[in-house]
Amino acid sequence: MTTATTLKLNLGPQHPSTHGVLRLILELDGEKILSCEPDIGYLHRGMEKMAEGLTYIQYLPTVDRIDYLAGCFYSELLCRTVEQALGAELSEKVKIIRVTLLELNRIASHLLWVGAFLMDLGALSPFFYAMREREMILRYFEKLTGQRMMYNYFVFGGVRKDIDYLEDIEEIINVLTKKIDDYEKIITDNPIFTARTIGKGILEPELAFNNSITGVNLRASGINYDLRKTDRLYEGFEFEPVILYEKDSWARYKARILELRESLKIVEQGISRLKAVGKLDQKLINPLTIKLPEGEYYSEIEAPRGLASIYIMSKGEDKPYRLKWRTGSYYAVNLLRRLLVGEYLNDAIAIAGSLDIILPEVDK
Amino acid sequence: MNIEDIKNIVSECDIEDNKICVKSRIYDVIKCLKNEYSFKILKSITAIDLGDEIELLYKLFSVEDEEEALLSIKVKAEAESVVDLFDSARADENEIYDMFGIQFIGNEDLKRLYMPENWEGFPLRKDYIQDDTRLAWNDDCNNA
Amino acid sequence: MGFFVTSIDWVLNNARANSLWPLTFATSCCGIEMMHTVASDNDIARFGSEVFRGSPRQADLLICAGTITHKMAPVLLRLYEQMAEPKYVIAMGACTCGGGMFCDNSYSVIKGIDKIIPVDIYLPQCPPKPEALIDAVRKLQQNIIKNESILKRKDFVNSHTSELMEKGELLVEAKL
Amino acid sequence: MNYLYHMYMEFLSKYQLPELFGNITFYIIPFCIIAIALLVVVLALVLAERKLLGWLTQRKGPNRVGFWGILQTLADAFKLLIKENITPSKSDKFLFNLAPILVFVPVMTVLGIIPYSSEFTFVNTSTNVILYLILVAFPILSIFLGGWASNNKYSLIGAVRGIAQVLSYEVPITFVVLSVVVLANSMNLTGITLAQYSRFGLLGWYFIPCVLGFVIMFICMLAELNRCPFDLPEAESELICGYNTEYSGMRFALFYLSEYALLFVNSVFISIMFLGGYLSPFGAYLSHLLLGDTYLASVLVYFEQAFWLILKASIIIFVIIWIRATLPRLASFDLLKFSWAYLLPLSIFNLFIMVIYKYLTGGALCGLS
Repeated sequence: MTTATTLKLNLGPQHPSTHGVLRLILELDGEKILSCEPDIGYLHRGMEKMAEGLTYIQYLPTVDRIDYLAGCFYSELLCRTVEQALGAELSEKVKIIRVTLLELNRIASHLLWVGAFLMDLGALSPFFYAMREREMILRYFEKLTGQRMMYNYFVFGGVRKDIDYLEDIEEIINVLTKKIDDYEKIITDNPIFTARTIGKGILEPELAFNNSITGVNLRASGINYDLRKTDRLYEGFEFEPVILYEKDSWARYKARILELRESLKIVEQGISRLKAVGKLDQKLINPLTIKLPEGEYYSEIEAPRGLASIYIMSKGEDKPYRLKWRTGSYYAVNLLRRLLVGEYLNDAIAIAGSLDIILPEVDK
Repeated sequence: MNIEDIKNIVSECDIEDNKICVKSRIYDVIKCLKNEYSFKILKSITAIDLGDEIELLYKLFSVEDEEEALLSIKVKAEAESVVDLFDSARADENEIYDMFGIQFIGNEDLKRLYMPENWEGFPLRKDYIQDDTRLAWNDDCNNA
Repeated sequence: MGFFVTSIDWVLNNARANSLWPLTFATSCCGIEMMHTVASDNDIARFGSEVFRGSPRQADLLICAGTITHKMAPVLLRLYEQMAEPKYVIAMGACTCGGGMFCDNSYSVIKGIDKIIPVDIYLPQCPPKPEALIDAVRKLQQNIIKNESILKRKDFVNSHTSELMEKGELLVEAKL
Repeated sequence: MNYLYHMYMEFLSKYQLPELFGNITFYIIPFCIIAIALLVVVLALVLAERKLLGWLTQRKGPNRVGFWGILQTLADAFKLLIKENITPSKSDKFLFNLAPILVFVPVMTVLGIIPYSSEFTFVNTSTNVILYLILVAFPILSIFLGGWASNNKYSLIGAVRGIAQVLSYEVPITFVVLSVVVLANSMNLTGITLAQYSRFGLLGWYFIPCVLGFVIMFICMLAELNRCPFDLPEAESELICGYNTEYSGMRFALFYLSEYALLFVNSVFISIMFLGGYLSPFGAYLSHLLLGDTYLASVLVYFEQAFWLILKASIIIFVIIWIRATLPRLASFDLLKFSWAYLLPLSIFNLFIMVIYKYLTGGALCGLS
């Protein structure tokens, strides 16, 4: 007869709150978690190997799928690396268009997170409200690029076509500014919400550094590290990186809400600047003849889920010799191993949700 | 960051572009960088298959000085693990083990990560043949 | 006899068709569009399909939303087997229909879920819009109302599996 | 009930049917009425919940089956009936099959002791408040049985959560019910209803003196029903479906049915305890006011009483659904702490206050009754 006193619980890969196909193998004592072992790879599509067999322009459309909530960021990374390698300069308008769309995409991504996080906590309506606003942004993207999620809008040297329908973005800004207040009204001070998030899942800066956590999660632990501040693309835009010092799930929630507002500000600036500059003039790189000179190229960007970076090693051919993506969520999953130990099961779900893990980014 | 300090640890060390190439004892170098120069974040470990050997790139980052350090080491089939120093290395090393088949000495729980347990071959190696004949349903076809 | 069967069929088929409870099974991009289909603007609840069940035992419809990889395939098969009859499958997205953009260059993506489980409705696009998913659900409903009968159900199920068996394409869980 | 019995017997004797036949059918017919009414109520409740949730989240809700979607839940019920019943091979098969039936029986029984109108109570014992408390706590045992017999870890965790939750929230309920019993001087549901009668209608109802008890009772009711924010035993985002994860088809339908039937029963009970049961909120009944002292009015008044009761229950149910659309779920530790640390002392305090109030005023606001 066995006298096992712990329970092994297999959470996922098909589970409503793992946001995709994450699998957590939990060891429980009652409902207390003794150990947590993430198992990933259920969505591994071999993006890095694919790059070695495709030319740059062939590879560009697939890049959006690395992070389906904020595909723009990854196209931007690839475009930027190729542009830097070939020494192409972006025109002023292209830069503004890119920043505007990136931030709009970040808003869409954070909105989904707000809904999904509250869904994890058991609240129903915020999900629907957030999705309603997200739908507006997706509709706009569809109008502009023809696709709701995989835009394939940034190309080497510029954008596919001139930006249009600026009044739609203005409406999005107007609506969202009011709606974010509404979210805060029903969520932020809700006693059940605060009881479930304040003091839960505390991420000390040391632990965050050790686990290579970046992005909003790091900033909610009081570290001022926002790549956008040093990014040359964001030159001329005024915004404040959101820094909170509470370190818990609530801070991560609040930081994302504040970041939504900051992003709205950037989009607003982008629109006023877009109106000022004239027609789009850009010098596209001929995609059929792209050959990166031999060498190694590296660039990074502040994606919604932390630092995203790309590494390309080229041997002077039209295909990369090796291409490596670094994504934020991948390290967040690894952090669960440390963060969930000692928590109760339903807190664990909330903590895992608050880190904003998205599986295609983890599995690539 | 002072290159002399690193040279004290490993004598064979040279700088290409902005990359510090070492031949051995990567663990000690990274430990030194972490403890004495506050490189607290290991942004990523990248592996590149160069044909006969595999290059590992360690990208370290210091938040206080906003400074980056890029370390490179070329290995055959085994490498030193830095799991003791950085938790995040556990994920990176596991990924490299899965994709390139490199054993990290000191990392206890290396396992297939992205691929199923019984998968053969290491996909990101250059000699990996991408054929479907080993997959279950194609086996059936061949037998029939 | 025939009259009774048809009238019973009519009632049962309509009940089945109008109460397709989907399984929350979203692997990637298409899952987000599936969420949008539930959300306010598209509202799949109008067709009675908003009751997303977490447990496969209670679900009728497996909307396979997103890429299926070799590691995921046994899970998908098990989920399908855990579902209670009658069960239907919508292959949502190009990846599930035939590999999509990962068809030729990826080593780990399964080129179409019909190699693993029988599929009722194929819905390509990458990813399909919510309207397209609603359309797929409507098509499935019409299919159920028109073509199903309590007398034929067993053959219908068997034909799916035997066809795949003949081709030798049915993925056996133990083998991978 | 005696009045109805005599009328029924007279009706039978007209057609020369034996008395024995009457004695048997008199108790079977109401049971059938209850069973059918229960099904209708549950179907309506599920539809109402889906429609209301749709409305609260800016959607339309089901609207394709039948006019305005009213047949939607009927379609669901039919589908669940004809769906395959799976018994997992590693489950305890006997208990697994027993649990859905056991969960359903007490819910059906408890419907018999509710006074729908002054002449329509099937089982009228002098202490049916206690009977009610016992019967309503019973389904949790079957939930535990089902969760344990499924041999599924999620079911087990859900079931254990359910037991812990109901155990801790039963205690404050008992104290609140005790305070109402003290106020009404009766342990009979009809007695409690009648004790709330006053010329000024709703001013005599017990939610006015006993507002604290009303709130406690409402909160505990949410917990006992496993409704949001206390829906831990079937927390969708944590435990897939909680205790009924392994159930499919008809057996799942029984769980579903009893859940919503319990929702109805509990709302009715709280209306009886605090909102005057079948009493009219205006003091006098509308049918008496409109039709005077006629025979038609004396018949209609029974239906009117049932209508008031259902209306009060519906308002309670609406609030419950509204809460579901608004609040997140409590953490399991906070849930237990909330009951033992706050609700239990408060309910004892409430009982204390009510005893003093009763001693000082004699049960009602001065001179109201």
